[in-house]
Amino acid sequence: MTTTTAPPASRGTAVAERLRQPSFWVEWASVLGLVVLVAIFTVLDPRFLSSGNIKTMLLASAILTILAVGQSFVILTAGIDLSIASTMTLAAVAFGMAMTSGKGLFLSCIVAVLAGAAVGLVNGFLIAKGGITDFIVTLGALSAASGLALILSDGRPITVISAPLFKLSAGGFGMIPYTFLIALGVAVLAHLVLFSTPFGTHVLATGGSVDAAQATGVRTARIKMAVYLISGVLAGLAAILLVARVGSAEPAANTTFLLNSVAAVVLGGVSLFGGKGSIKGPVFGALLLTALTNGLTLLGVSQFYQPLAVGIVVVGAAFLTRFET
Amino acid sequence: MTTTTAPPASRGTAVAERLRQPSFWVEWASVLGLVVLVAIFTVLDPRFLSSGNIKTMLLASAILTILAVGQSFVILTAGIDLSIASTMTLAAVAFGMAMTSGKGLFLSCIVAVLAGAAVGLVNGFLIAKGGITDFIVTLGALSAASGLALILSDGRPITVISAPLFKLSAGGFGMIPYTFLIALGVAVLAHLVLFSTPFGTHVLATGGSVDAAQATGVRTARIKMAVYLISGVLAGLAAILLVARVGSAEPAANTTFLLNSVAAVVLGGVSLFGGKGSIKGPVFGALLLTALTNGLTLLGVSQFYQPLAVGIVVVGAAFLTRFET
Amino acid sequence: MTTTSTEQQARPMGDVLLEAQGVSLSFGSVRALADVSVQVRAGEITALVGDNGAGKSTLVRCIAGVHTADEGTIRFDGEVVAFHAPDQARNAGIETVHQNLALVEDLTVWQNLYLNREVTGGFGPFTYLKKRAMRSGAQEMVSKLAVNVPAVTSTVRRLSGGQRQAVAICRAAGFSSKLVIMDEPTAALGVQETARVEELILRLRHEGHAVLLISHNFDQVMRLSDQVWVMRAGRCVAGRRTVETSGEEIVGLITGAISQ
Amino acid sequence: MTTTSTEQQARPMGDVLLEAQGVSLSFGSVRALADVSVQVRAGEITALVGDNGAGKSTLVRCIAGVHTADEGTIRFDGEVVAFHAPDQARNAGIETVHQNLALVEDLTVWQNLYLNREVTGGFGPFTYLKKRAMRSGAQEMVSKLAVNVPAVTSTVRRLSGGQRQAVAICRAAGFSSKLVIMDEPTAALGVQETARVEELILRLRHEGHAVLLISHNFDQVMRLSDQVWVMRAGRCVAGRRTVETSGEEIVGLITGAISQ
Amino acid sequence: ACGSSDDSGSDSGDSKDAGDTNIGIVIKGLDNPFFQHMEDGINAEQKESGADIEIQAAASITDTSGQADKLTNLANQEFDCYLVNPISGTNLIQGIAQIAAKGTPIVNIDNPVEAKAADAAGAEIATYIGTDNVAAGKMVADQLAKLDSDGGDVATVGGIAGDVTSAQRIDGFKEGLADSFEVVQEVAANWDRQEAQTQAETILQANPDLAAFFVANDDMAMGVARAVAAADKKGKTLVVSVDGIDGVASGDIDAAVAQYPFVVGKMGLQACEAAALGEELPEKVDTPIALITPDNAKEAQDAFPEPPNEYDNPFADLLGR
Ligand SMILES: Nc1ncnc2c1ncn2[C@@H]1O[C@H](COP(=O)(O)OP(=O)(O)OP(=O)(O)O)[C@@H](O)[C@H]1O
Ligand SMILES: Nc1ncnc2c1ncn2[C@@H]1O[C@H](COP(=O)(O)OP(=O)(O)OP(=O)(O)O)[C@@H](O)[C@H]1O
Ligand SMILES: O[C@@H]1[C@@H](O)[C@H](O)OC[C@H]1O
Ligand SMILES: [Mg+2]
Ligand SMILES: [Mg+2]
Repeated sequence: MTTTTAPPASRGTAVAERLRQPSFWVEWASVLGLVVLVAIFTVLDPRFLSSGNIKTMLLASAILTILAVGQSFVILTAGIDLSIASTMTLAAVAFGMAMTSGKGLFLSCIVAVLAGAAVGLVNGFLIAKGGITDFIVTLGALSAASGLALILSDGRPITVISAPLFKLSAGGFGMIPYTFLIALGVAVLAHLVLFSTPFGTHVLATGGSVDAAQATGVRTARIKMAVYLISGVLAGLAAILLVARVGSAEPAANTTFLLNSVAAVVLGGVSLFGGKGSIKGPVFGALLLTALTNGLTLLGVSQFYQPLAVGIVVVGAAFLTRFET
Repeated sequence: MTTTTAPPASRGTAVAERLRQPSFWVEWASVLGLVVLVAIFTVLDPRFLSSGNIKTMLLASAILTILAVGQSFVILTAGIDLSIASTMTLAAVAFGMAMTSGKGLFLSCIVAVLAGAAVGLVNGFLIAKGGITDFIVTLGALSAASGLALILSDGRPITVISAPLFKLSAGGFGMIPYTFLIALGVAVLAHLVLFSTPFGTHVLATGGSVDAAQATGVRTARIKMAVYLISGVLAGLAAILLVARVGSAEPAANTTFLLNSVAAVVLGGVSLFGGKGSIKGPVFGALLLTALTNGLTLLGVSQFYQPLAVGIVVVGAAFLTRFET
Repeated sequence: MTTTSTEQQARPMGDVLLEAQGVSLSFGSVRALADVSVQVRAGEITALVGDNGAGKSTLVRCIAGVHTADEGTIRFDGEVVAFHAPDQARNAGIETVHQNLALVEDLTVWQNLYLNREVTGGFGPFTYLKKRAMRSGAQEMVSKLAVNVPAVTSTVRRLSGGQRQAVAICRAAGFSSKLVIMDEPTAALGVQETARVEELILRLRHEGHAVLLISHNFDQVMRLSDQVWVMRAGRCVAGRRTVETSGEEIVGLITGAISQ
Repeated sequence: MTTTSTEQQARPMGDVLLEAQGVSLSFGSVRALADVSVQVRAGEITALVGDNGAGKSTLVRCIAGVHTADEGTIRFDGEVVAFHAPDQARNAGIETVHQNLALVEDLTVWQNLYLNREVTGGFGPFTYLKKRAMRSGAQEMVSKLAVNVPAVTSTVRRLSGGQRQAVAICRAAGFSSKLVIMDEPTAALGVQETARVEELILRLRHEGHAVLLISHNFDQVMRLSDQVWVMRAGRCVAGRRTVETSGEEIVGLITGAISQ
Repeated sequence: ACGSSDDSGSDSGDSKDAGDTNIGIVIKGLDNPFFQHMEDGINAEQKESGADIEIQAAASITDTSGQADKLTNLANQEFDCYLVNPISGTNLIQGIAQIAAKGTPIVNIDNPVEAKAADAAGAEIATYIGTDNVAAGKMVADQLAKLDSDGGDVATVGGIAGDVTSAQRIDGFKEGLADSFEVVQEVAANWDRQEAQTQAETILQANPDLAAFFVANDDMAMGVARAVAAADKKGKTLVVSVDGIDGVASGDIDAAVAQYPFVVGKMGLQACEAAALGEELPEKVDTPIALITPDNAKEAQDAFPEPPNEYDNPFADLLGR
């Protein structure tokens, strides 16, 4: 019995071998991009790696990281959640209203997560059972959720004053903020779910080929519902961090978070056609995007040149993923 | 030699047969959605179908229609052009600068189209030759093009006062505005290109299966470049209409056009995974979205309830496409 | 179909495990199945033959829960069943090797083999995948069938046509089930692999499973099967005990030269 | 390979149309082709046989411009060629039926048949498709091969396995070319369709085309081919004139029981 | 109900009471408190007069053509006067031309319609009511010089890059800035609190000795204030803004120049009513702006949405109030 694979290689050549695989580069592109970016910024301005600035970046990255994780699950099934940022807005308003009506922090957090979950469930139901394209359902949800947020809040920001929330948003262990730890925890959990449970395999299978997954009995409709639910729940969680961060619940929809969440996922090597990718990639993608804005501001790049620079760097970072098969 | 297809059916049953095909409904969903919407609005407020309001709607739909046609070509190859609205902004600024520097209307129009074409070419080149994912390239271009627009205009709107332009934007034959006729012309041409030329077939083949298209010798890289070029050129054309309409070139990007252009295409039954769809669908999709905002405004639906209503109607319209195979 | 019943009684036969009766299915104007009735017996290899486009795969997809028949009933293991999804059929004990193989290209060989049959540890929310067990299990299964054994950690996308087929067959045969359906399992296989798959099919019969085999290879059909059903243009035009028929008769039935 | 040259001289043979020399190709750690040399002669049917995963399709993809070989040269029609894309090979006169068929599922049968070979009218920017001509041309081509003729206006997605194969074969055979490569063309075909494709292959030879045929069906290989090349685990291990060998020898060469 | 729409139309010559007027209104954004207050002012006046009104708003602060569509839409309907708050100086020009052609008066609030463009469209704007954003920015600069006589580095935080209002405020601020100050950085934070906060945090990393932030609106100023507090720079790095009475009252913002969108809205509707009744309107009316410091913040809060001090309202006189 002949095998076409080479005999077990020594450790050194095994590494060399991995480095030669295009998929390796796709998966690690965002990490590499981040490293290169950090190196450049540090050379240009050593304060970039000061502990204060690292803390600033980690603080700023927590919300995007959580959203990117949620978006990853959806995109891995070949879907897209355009409503992720509006869902966060709606959940933030719900959270703010619960807080100001004296529900207490714990209950209010539950309200926020439930609000996010509700949008996720509706999305998932319409997509999986209603058979409507993801893009349209979540575009509709984008509009509807921000409308609801406006109606509920009457279009005004809801100021939320809470000592524990403030502590959560500002505190940390040394230069590692609590909120970043939460995001990290979410990412680790997501990684385990994706790669170490049957559910995760089924998510990948659904994204890779719905027909094949169905033919082996995977309940792809349920999987679709689940990923939108996950995305909604994580948007709810992100909403809490957002309110903690800015001290109020703003009804204004934030489209930057939407595009950035998808960008982080794609920079992280997840295919928009579903079925292949990781969690680590998107997490580093989110860090990369955060570091980019931070670095440009730190260097004092003018506001008009920032968008241009962002565009060029994003494409440059993606250049690393171009070896995709 | 037996054939499994039924013997040629009479005309009546042939129609019944077509109606029973799910693909029929997908293709005509936006038309049906539009008809239903128009019926409802007319019942609620007869002014909806007044000649004045029809003119208003057609006027308002021209820009979106042109963008939707460009976006269709891109999406048919399984790509996406996120930069379409920013490209329009950049082209508008270029147009405005050319006009104010006294280049004359004709030359300025050429400048606008060339500016759009330039972005399209860069997009196409990076995607087809650089092998970078469409989403990232055009996201980068979104950012870069709006940055360029800001830099060129120094962040200030450029007022463009031109009698022929104003006439173009306001005039028409009866209730058919000139700008709508331009959009219609673009759509008809696009339809012919897509369905009656080898190029069109190759666009569909590239979107349907890059591998299969390549194996038959279709130069998929060229096709990809071509569709982004088309999208850029049409964004340049739309920019002229935009400046004509609002009387100035505004450097702050108009993000609603991006999501709406994609929404029109998807509502029009074009699959985001490429390879199948029409031009007529997206055109009616654009009309549907325009009629929707128009009707809600006409009915005096409060500003906070409008996003909610838009979300619900968009999903409802897409419900008609849910029979997609 | 009734003509075959006398022949069937002539030999000792297994119990009827699956019985399709009057199954019809149309796709728009294409009538892919028209009033099809077939039986599959436990402990037997049942062959289904017919020209391209005769409706064999469509019938299999109805049985496996991919399509739902417009008309007709399917009985499995004594009960009328109406599978609306493949997982129902799979849970009832029907494993299928589809003609298009139904593999997820971007998953690895072992992930495909164990898809929806994952080996897990822990319990409840703490269920985790036993990857090592699945990898070595997969290695073992595949090396029984394939000659150029692909690495089980490589993605299916990288496999040759025959290697894919081997993976799909392993998946269907690897999990105990009452009925294994194979839609042209050896079409892409080389000599040695074909021989191994044939052995596998015989072993399945020996172990008491029923096998429904679609094949264009008459030698194979005549060599392996106990019963042959012939389809033509969406209809089941005949059923024969293999020992009581000949290759020529079957070809005649397929082409329509012999009309029943 | 040198051992076969004497045998080849023993019979009147066509000119060498295609010659691959020392072709190697690796995918990461998988060495799919190792120093492969084969020849295809004009007016002959050349068979390529070997186990699953032996490298046959990979070799074909190198010749057809889908992959570019890491090492080695390919001569076609007297010139060294290095196709970097399939259209170059197609323009040079090589048509291929790939094992995965390379059909666009959402295009219709006629669109697939004429893909990149569209019949057009007009000129320059006013080129338009002659759809009617293509539809009737397609109808004619397909009905020569298929038994259950699919509507040429239906999308390929709706075709049965064998119907697809027929479409792919029609496409390769329908346009005049010097070399037609067929990677397991009859794998999914029924008896009648197989017979028609074999006729087609013979007709191609008769008309002076060269045919490179990959097949696991030895009967077919022995019946049709003039020359057989045997691959094993990425290497070309032997070449024989068909009349001078036997099925047993070929099987032995494939399995390695006979080592050259 | 649309009481006036069934009589012969826009001839406004007859003696009517403001309650009979029917007014179409298009304002800017909808997710921003500034416009809420403007709408509140409009609604307050509507309660008083009983006029029929219809308010439409753009979908976002960059939705120039969408806003234009809404005005053309209203222009097709019969109103006695139109009240507009355009996103840019020209974006509504087509609807305005259409309205002008019918002879219906147009009142312009908040952001002025560009004069050249109005001329080209053959339109006459009955009156402009609003605050001078450049003046507001200057006023903030003056106050900053008083708060910090030493001067130093300053950063500005604007709205969306390319936004007209934001640019005017920042221009005014830079114009009025004392020589002892230097603008070291200008960033755009999309009118978003979170983005303003993140940008400010980063700027503080780069410029630990920053003397002050100038922020183009109150919402973003609150985010900046939080960044300053988190960096322990409260009092060292000042936060000054346009708008932000509550922020000054709560001590987060050090000084602000308040605009009174409520008054803008109220006076706008009054002007429109007067115009519909055929009154002659003054060409331009400046609405009040007020410097808010910790000393008068409480008072300003109590008076809100009206300014703490008296101001001229020529339209109230015209309507005989
Ligand atoms: N999803 C579908 N939509 C429309 N027609 C279909 C569909 N699936 C199959 N058909 C048609 O039904 C008929 C039977 O197809 P089927 O795949 O069952 O044939 P088969 O007997 O398996 O043929 P083969 O031997 O070629 O695999 C064919 O004419 C085919 O075109
Ligand atoms: N894109 C690829 N990436 C990695 N490995 C590949 C790729 N394509 C083929 N291979 C490997 O190369 C080897 C040869 O594959 P090939 O498809 O040429 O075999 P084949 O002789 O055509 O087999 P079959 O008869 O099964 O079609 C196999 O081991 C296969 O796994
Ligand atoms: O106060 C601001 C307002 O004047 C401007 O026009 O838009 C944004 C608002 O925050
Ligand atoms: Mg079949
Ligand atoms: Mg092969």
